[in-house]
Amino acid sequence: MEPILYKVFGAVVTIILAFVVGMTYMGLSRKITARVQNRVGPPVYQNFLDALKLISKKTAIHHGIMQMMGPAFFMVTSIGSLMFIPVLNDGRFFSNLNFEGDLVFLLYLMVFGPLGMALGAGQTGNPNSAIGVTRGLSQMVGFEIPWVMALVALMIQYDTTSIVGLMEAQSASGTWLVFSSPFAFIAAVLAMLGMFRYSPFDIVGAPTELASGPVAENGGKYLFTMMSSNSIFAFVKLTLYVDLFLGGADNLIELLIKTFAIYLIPMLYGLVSPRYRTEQAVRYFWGWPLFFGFLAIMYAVVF
Amino acid sequence: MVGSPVLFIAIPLLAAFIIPLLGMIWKESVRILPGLVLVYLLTLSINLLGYVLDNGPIIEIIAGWTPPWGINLVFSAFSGFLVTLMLFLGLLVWIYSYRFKRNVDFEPAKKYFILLMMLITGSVGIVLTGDIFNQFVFIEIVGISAYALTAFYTGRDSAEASFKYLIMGSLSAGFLLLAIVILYSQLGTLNMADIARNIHTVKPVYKITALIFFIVGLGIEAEMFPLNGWAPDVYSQAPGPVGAAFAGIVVKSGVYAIIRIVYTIFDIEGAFDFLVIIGLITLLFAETAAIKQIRMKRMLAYSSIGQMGLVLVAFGIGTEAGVFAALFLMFNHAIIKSLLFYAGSYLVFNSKEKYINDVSGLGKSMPITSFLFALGAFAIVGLPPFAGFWSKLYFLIAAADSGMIMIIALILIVSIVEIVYYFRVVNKIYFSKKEAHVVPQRPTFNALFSMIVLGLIVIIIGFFPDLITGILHDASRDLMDKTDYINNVLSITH
Amino acid sequence: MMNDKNSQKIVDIIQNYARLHSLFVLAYGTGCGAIEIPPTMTSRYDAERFGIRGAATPRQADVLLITGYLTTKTLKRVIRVYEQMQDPKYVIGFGSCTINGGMYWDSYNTIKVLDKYLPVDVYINGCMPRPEAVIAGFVKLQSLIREGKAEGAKLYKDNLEQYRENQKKVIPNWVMPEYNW
Amino acid sequence: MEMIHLILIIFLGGAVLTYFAGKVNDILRDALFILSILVPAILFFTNVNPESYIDLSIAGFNMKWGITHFGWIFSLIVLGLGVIVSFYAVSFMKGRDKVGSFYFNFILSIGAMLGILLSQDFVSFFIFWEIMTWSSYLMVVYNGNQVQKIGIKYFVFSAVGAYAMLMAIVITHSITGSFLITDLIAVFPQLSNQMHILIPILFLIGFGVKSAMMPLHVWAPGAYSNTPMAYTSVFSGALSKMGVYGMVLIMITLISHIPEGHWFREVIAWMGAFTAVLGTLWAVAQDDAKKLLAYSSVAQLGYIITGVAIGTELAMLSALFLSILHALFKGTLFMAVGAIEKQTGTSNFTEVSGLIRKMPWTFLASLMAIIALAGIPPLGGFVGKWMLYESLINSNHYILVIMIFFSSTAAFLYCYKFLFGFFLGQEEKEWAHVKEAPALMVVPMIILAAGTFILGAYPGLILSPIDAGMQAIGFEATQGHYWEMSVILNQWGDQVVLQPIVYAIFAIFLFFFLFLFFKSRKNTRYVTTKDISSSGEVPLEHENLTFSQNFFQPFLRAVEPVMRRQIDKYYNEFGRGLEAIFDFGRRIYTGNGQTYAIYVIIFVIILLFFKNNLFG
Repeated sequence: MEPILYKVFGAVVTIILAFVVGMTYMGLSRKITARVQNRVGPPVYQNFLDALKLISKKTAIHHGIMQMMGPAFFMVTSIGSLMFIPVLNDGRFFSNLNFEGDLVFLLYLMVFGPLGMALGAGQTGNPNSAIGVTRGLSQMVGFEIPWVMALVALMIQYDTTSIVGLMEAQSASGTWLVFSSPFAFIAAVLAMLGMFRYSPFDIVGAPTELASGPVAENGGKYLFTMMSSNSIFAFVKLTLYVDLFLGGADNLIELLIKTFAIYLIPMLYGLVSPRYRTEQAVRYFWGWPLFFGFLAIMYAVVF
Repeated sequence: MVGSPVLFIAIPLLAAFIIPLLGMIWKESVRILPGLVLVYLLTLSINLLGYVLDNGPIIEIIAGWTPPWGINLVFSAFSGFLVTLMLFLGLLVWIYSYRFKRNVDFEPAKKYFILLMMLITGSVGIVLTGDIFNQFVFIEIVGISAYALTAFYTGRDSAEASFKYLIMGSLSAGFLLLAIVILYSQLGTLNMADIARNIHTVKPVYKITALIFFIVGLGIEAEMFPLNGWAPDVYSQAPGPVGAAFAGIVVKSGVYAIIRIVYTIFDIEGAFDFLVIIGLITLLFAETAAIKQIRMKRMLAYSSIGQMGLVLVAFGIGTEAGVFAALFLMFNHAIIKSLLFYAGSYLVFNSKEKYINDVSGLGKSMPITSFLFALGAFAIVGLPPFAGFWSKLYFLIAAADSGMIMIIALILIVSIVEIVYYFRVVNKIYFSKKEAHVVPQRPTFNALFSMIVLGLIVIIIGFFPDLITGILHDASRDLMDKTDYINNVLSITH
Repeated sequence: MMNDKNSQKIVDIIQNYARLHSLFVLAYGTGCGAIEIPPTMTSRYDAERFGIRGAATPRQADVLLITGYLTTKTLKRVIRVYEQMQDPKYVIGFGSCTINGGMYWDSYNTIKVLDKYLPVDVYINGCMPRPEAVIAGFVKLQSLIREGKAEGAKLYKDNLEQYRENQKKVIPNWVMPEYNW
Repeated sequence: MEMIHLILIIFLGGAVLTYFAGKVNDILRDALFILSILVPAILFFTNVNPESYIDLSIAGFNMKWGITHFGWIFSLIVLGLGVIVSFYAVSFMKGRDKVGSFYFNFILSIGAMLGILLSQDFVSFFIFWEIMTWSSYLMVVYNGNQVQKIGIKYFVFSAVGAYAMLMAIVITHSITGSFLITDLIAVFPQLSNQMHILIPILFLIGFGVKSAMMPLHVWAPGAYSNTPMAYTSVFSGALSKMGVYGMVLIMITLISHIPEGHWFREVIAWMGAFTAVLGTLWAVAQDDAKKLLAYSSVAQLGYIITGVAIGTELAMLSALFLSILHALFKGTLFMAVGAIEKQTGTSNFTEVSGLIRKMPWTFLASLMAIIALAGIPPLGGFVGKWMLYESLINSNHYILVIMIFFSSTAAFLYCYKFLFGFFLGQEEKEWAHVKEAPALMVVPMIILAAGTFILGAYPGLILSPIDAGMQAIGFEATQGHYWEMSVILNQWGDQVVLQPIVYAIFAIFLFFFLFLFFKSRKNTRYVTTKDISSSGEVPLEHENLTFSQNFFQPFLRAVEPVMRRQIDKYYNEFGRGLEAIFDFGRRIYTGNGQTYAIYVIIFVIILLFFKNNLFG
């Protein structure tokens, strides 16, 4: 009985950590954006305040049961995928519920979130939400392909489909996958741009065109759930990248540094980019990223 | 021995002459008498067939001259089977056309049944006789009665069709006579067995020329491409039952004649390949022509031509399995095509132009006829569990065993074409909207009866093919060994 | 525990702190004053310092900013939007027009006194008020929230009939779902 | 009386009796219909035990009937789906015309499918195959006039397949002299090289048509979408699996003599992958639910074909698992469409919307089925997909992995379209009257949907029989043997391992759902879908705000280059060419007596001219 409790406790702590880190990163991104635009910008903890405010809204509305299920689905995705990702290399404390992460499992779990949210958005009956959803799903189909190609390249190269296996391979060879399979990294990073939905890929929730798209009808508690699960999800993705390409992290500090380093890429890229139309975005992902993906697979097959 | 093969020729011929006389006494007898005759002959032939299967063929000598001088009739398993089939179909034709419409007046009925009797006489004679000149005579009998029957509905089109048939028929007669003359000049005998015995002494030039003339002459009867131009018009113009009779009886006798010539009389290997080739060509052109038809009976006519082509191919395979498949095909074709003609001619009964479109939506108003037609269509394209499937399967196996893979492919492709045009009709019958101007014609009871009998046979043979395969095996074996035939015929004395 | 006074007070303090530091403003330009919002938000005056940011839909917004004059036609939409917002919600009257009609004081199709139709928490006068003034207004609102005095929504709920009466006066064909809070 | 005979006779007799009972009394007819599927199913699963055969001889062909362990898996699909759908069908067909023929064909096709599984020799296999084909054809043309072309198309394609198969069969017979499948398998290795290729290709055509493989799939969308939905769930769920069954049985057992990675396998695998991709894209483009599901069936069968073609133990396992699962969720979805069509009278996304509150149970079933289809853990679909990926990666088919993954990601699009189009979105006034479908239609859906869920949590339930069946056709035991690449799968067979994940996921879901549900419950109001933030406007009753016209336009724009080419066009061209040739054939018969006479003369001359070549 003890290990289960231990695991659950570890899981809870992991979730809290993910939440805090994710929120902080979001705040940091706002801050950095502001500084780039030569503003002071909000405090780093601004997002916590927003979350607290949202959850302390007095009233709420709902258009039907799915509107409540949608955010819950999204949360399941975030936390569930968090459960499958080794946060620290030999982390005794941050041990998660699963046994060893499996990439394919994770891939599917991660695409479930958008679908759940889409269902939630659909129930509200707001046309803007539906339009945003279709855009989001189309874009997802776009960036999943290079992302999967990168992962497949890794799987081929190290003959394992488990994250832990990949991490062990890195620690064994002593070099990070960034260097040992660079093309896969490039493809994955390009896919990540789409994954974080920063501009130029933020047409999903275009604020003035679609009135923030899928979340148009959701305020208060719904928005809070989405926001927090979004931040957890961000943490998940970053950790996954770190685990896959940067050899994981031995302690929290390293983790934070590496994740933030990764996080800067889509953020800064977004700062200087305009917005793509959906088909442009999809075509973008099926251009160079795909090429790099193929390159990565070739590379993996050859070596 | 229960009876003599002579009766098969004598009785119907006699009946044909008696019918008008009796008609003066009692009008109804004109209709009844043929039926009685056919029933008697059918039972007789069945008995004889049973006898033959047990102990050897029956050779009947006419007018006391022993072969090779006299004329002789051969009732073997092969010919006996065909005779039985023909008589059975003839009986069904009689039942079907006993009252084709509610009320037919006396004169046409008289003519009709006389001609029908003569038709049956001739066809049976062709199958039974063992003497080529005699066969020629019977072919002429068949021809004459067939021309008359074609023109039965005295109208412009039927007259034209009949005239075409006449032209072709006389051509065929001419060629046959030439062939016979050549053989006689070489061998000085007309008896098939005798010819078969001495054929190897004839110079190839004469032999082949004779064979060619035979093939051309008989090919016209047997609807061989390109000699079958008469067939579509005749089938579409002649009355429905007559069409069935042609498909079931006349053509069968023509095919029989060809087979007898090729298998028994001549000893030319190339003939078999020739049969295969010509059969394939017939099949191809007939089916491709059939798919473009817009008239019901023409479509059926072309399809029956195609079937005949298939039969020729099967005979051309030359193995016993091939002959077996061919006989099975002939049997199925006789049954199913008759069914289709019967049902089809009622479906388009009241439409003037006999267009296929006129059958649209009749499934509701005449359910049984439509069902039987659909059944026939399913069976003839060879869908299990109906009769047509087995013959097709046997045929394919026989072909495969002798390594004709390309031919199999070709035939299967063609039968897809067949599927298309038959299913079009079935779809129209069941799933289309009814044409306004068409008034459905309810079939008479006797017609319905004969159709249902055929339908039952189709289904029963489909589920229990063993009922028929035994006799077919015997028949094919009988056809295969010609020495036996020769000896049987020539050894006879009295 | 919820009905325990002190803890309730503590909770309120915390929540109010969060509320006042994250004000989602519904970017709904009703009048000419909307031109003053971009400078307020962007680099020069950077309202985001105070946690003020735009929200796209009333479901997410806290503050309804009435930027300038309201034609009767617009009023209907504004009321609709306000009723779709979720408690706690605040209204800022922006510019003189919302106070007394301003330069449209004798116009036939603008409403003069916004307070008769919606519960205004803070007025920002001036025509136009400059971004500093806008920000000052927001700061005022924040201080009100901190003290728990920004009870506009409660006011609206309590004497809804009166508001409705006034609204129906200027809006002839009244088709709107009931406000059931 | 052998039990197998009895079962088949019950099917046949039941079909006929049901048809004629319709003339007497409807209740009697329905009862007979259900019984004549239920009774044989019960008899089959109770009294027929695998690997026990009976011999019989018809028309000189030795036949051998009996069920293998492998066939047993598929009999599970056929009979299970058949029984459940039969209940649905009774309620679905209430008050339609031609019910009798519908029941007749329904029973007959179920019986024929079982017959296919039972027959261990090619003759009876082919017979049952053809019966299945024409009975399903009669279902396709059930709707009458406007679907004749579709019906003909379906039947012609089926006939092409069937005849290719027949050709292979007779060739086999001419070589081996026997029709038993086992004999062919035994003899196959000694055959000549050309036979090694010819026979499998012919069989492949035969089975590829039924399982809607890439170049041969064009019949599928029309046929699937035009049959009565009650049958379509069997059509797409079970009948198409007969193609898969045949493929596995023939291809794999034959090809297992050809080394893995042989070009033949590669070709099939690629065909399967292309089928998956294109099928998915076309499914996304559809606006009609039936068509959408039809194309998606094509795509799903693409996965299965790929798995079969790869042919490693794991691939086979996944293919079979997917087949069963596809039967479950596609059956559910087609039934749901049927229910919606019955209640609203249309199956078009652009017309109907916002049914979730009207037909909640249908929605629940569809939701579960869709989640399974999309292959999202923890529901069943994921397990199969997962194993497929593993096997593809194991056997170094990397591009195939990408293609399959692409199609299964793009599948989300049409999954969402299905759910949104019918159930979500604005609740329009014209659909206010819609009620939930009758219980007899809802319960089967729910049962099947629950099946997908159970298979997700306890895949061992079905994987172990599949494993047994695969060992029966000569594969190694797969229990936990092939899956060291993904550790969760290690003890796949037993349920203990997956449960924590499933439970955890559901715990999280439940927690947050309840949180959202009960948080400030008092102050959470329900508002209609008209009450949305549309820039202050109040949408009136007649204003339709649902977004359903060209739903995925941007995506379709992105993939437009691929969609531009349709295979249908080529077939049509081919058909037109044939027509021209046929016309030529017709023209030969001019109907002119002189011409015919001339033909005769020419014929004679030709013969005399070539006599030595012909007869010499």
